[in-house]
Amino acid sequence: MGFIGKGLLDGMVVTARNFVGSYFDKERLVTVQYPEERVQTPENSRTFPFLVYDDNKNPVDTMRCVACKICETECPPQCIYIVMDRDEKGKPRQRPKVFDIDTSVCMQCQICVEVCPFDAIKMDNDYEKSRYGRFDELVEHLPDLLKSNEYYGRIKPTEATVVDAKLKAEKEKKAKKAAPAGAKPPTGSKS
Amino acid sequence: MEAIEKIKEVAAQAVPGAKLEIINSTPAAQQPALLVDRDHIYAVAKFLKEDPRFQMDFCSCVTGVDYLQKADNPGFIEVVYHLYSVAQKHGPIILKVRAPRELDQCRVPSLTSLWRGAEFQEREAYDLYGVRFDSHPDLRRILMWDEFTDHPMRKDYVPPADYEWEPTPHHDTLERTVQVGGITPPTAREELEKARKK
Amino acid sequence: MAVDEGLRSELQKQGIFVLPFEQLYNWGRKSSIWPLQFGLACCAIEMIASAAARYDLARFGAEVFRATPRQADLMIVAGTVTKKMAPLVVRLYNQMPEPKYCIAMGACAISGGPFKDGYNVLKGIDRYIPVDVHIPGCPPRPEALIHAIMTLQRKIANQHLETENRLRWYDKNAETEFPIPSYGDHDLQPPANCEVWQPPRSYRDVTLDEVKKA
Amino acid sequence: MIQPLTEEKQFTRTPGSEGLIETQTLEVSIGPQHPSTHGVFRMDCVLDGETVVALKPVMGYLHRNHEQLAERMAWLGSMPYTDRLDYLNSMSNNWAYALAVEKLAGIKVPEHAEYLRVIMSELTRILNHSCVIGFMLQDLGAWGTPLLYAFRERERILDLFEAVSGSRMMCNYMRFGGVRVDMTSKDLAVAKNIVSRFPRFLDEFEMLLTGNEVLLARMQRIGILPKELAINASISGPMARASGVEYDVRKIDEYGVYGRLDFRVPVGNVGDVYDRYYIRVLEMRESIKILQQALHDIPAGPHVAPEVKLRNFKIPPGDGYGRIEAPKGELGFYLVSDEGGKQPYRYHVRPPSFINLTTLEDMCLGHKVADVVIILGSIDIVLGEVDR
Repeated sequence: MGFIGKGLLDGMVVTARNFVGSYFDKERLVTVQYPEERVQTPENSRTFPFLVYDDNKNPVDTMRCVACKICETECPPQCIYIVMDRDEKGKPRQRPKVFDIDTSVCMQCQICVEVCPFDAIKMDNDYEKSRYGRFDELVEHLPDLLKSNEYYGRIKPTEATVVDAKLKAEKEKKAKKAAPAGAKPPTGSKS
Repeated sequence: MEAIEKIKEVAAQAVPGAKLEIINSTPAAQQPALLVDRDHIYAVAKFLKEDPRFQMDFCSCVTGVDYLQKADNPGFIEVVYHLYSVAQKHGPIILKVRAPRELDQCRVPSLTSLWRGAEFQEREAYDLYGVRFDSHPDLRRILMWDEFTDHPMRKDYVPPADYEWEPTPHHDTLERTVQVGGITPPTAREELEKARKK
Repeated sequence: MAVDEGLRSELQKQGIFVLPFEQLYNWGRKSSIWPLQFGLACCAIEMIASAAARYDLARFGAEVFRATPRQADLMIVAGTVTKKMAPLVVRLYNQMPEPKYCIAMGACAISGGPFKDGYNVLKGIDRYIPVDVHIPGCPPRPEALIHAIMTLQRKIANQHLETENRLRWYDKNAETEFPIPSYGDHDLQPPANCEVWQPPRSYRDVTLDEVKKA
Repeated sequence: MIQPLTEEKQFTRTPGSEGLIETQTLEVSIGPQHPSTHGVFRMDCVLDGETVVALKPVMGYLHRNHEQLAERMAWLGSMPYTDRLDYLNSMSNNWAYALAVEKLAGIKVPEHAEYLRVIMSELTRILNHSCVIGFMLQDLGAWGTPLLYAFRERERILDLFEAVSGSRMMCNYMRFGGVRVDMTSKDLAVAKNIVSRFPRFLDEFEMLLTGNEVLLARMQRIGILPKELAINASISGPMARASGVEYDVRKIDEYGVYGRLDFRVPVGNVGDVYDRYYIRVLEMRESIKILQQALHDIPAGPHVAPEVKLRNFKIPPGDGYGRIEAPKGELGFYLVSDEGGKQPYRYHVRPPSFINLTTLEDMCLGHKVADVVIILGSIDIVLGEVDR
């Protein structure tokens, strides 16, 4: 306890320290001028899911998703909707015909990414998604969701390297297995 | 603190006529509970609170659980009290009391006069499960609005059909859409019919 | 437009700004959006964070969070709107002076979000009041809110005083008060305001051929 | 010219019981849209002049059916929902749920993961307490300044959370048997940096607030909660400790690795608003002590128990209750598993701030209406948790 008005003076000192300090101390100058400069989001940062494909020339055939619907059942808010693609005879084609994610429901929990056995679905880090409309603009369909592996490698370098190495090893293993078996076509095994 | 068998023995001595039963928890959790009949729950709770061996002065958690009718038993609402002791720093002793599921018979004595901490939690159990706590000082709905007539946490509660349109419907939402006559994506309708055929 | 674009930019270099009245008016409006200080749930914390030092919403003229709807232009519905709360949200929106705007911030405000299957959660505030900008995310980052404010500013800048696209305020026949739902026995009555809420009539079924084309 | 009041219009002075002007009590509903109710909370006050003579809290404006939704989905699916309970401190909510499930399923958590949990949970406590003090001061009329300082520090901690877990607020970080991702050495360095610099901020914060005349005048002897009532009304956390109840689940249950860490439980003696403020400051200092030890001692090892499956996780039938000391008090989860055990049959949250509201009326009676706001602020409620 001190003299009358000490609290006021102390408050002034703190304010002055912060004001003057902001000219010298970077840590006191915190404002990020958002549209011009951005906070560097860390690699782990996540917003909404997207689907990875491998070949830029042929995104549809090289997407990793096999429409196994694991993410659809595990998604806590049930915002994923998948219909498997079938050929004329009704045989499943191991890829989705419809893959919708309702971003207006998605809670960005990353559980779809964790449960996916094929490393097909990953989290984006784009947050500028304000739209005027709700249904047409916020429900993402297959064309909006497909993004290349290079893009994934660009936004999450560390994680992507691990995934790429893992997939490559798997592919080699499969090739080795397939070679002695002969003409047997490789089947998409569920792990 | 004593084992649950000992507590049961002591409580049975202290409150003559009380029907006590031990209910086991999951094997790993090791939190057996004491099931008390409705007429003696207050006396047993009062004993546990006042007996110097237990001194259960802190009623941590009160909640209801709805067990639906199964083949061998008619179903019941269970109210669970978790008691701890701040004075002796031990616990928990778990008390359970059961009441029939029918709304007019679903009554248990309130323990609010023993522990103020049970006041809001008992109101919540009344709101969500329809358990009437006799001699509760202020038994009103706490979470839902006053005009609401259902008890939504009961397992047989049917939510209102306010469904209209969803881009990614699933399971019961899909069923409800068809009932209400809302619009579903055509592919979703196909899937639903296929699932029904199975 | 009386002044031709080339001349205008030429004049602008000289420091002379020639603007139609409408643009000046809209510039004034869009640079001083006062939001209603009204937080519902988790997103409200991010709303406060965007008004705080690091993101500093004041740079967009939108830092004056008013505690009363009578002094606010913008309602940021930040968080889950429950059925118990919905009538009050509509009443607050009715009490705001025209021209007024509404941002649905976060999944819950847009559609009920992760909680949409619950018995007490309204499946989107757009069932009762018109929403101008939607921000998906749970919760959206403060930058996303700022981005939404910028989106809203763009919308305001393109509004007219007279033509078809004019403000609701200048349309004598337009609705400015929205009916407030009442608490019913099982649900809100009515469950949606049909004049505002229009779910899409058809569903775009995307095929792989379309993807290949795109 | 002003007309004199006619006979009927004249206000007559009818003596009341004490010979004064007869007055009426006034009912005021504060909230649900009110800047100082910390969300959508409502208090129905009955005022006699400016003095509160009755007060009933009304909640449920943010009742999001968390419990019912959790009963419909797998055990793991509820984890991200627990983030949204007490949305200021998602990490400790995660821990409480994970702890309850681990208790039911008998999962042993690797030591490394336990340390990570302690680090995250204590950082959350710091974050929560500094924000709450900011909000409390906002209610007092310190419009913005302390809150802005608190939020500046919060951003630093959130940056770490984002780097580790991927999200600023809704971390969804913990898993049954551990945590989702390990902290890298870079993250640990950032955490150490935050911990080493936080006392400086706290000193500055205290210089601004503790001992300030206005603060003392507004906070001391306001909203006193006696010790006996605090225990009887199941009050927990900093609020109970401010009333002199020495009870901290970290010390009692010694969950995680708290048994090994050296820290003190600060206890108040008056139980007024000022004690509740100061207990939080002291708790932040203790948290820093815990963090320093945890960051120093953290052993190497796996960050999640390898035998725990992510999908098709099942729990044998039965029930169990797990609790932790969350920043707001005792946060517990009561879970019942049925046959099949794929999803909870009953999932109940014991929300500390909901139960701490029980004595709101007792604390407010006899005080002025302006004090009600600060008493509510000192309880530290988050509506996501009160209503669930």
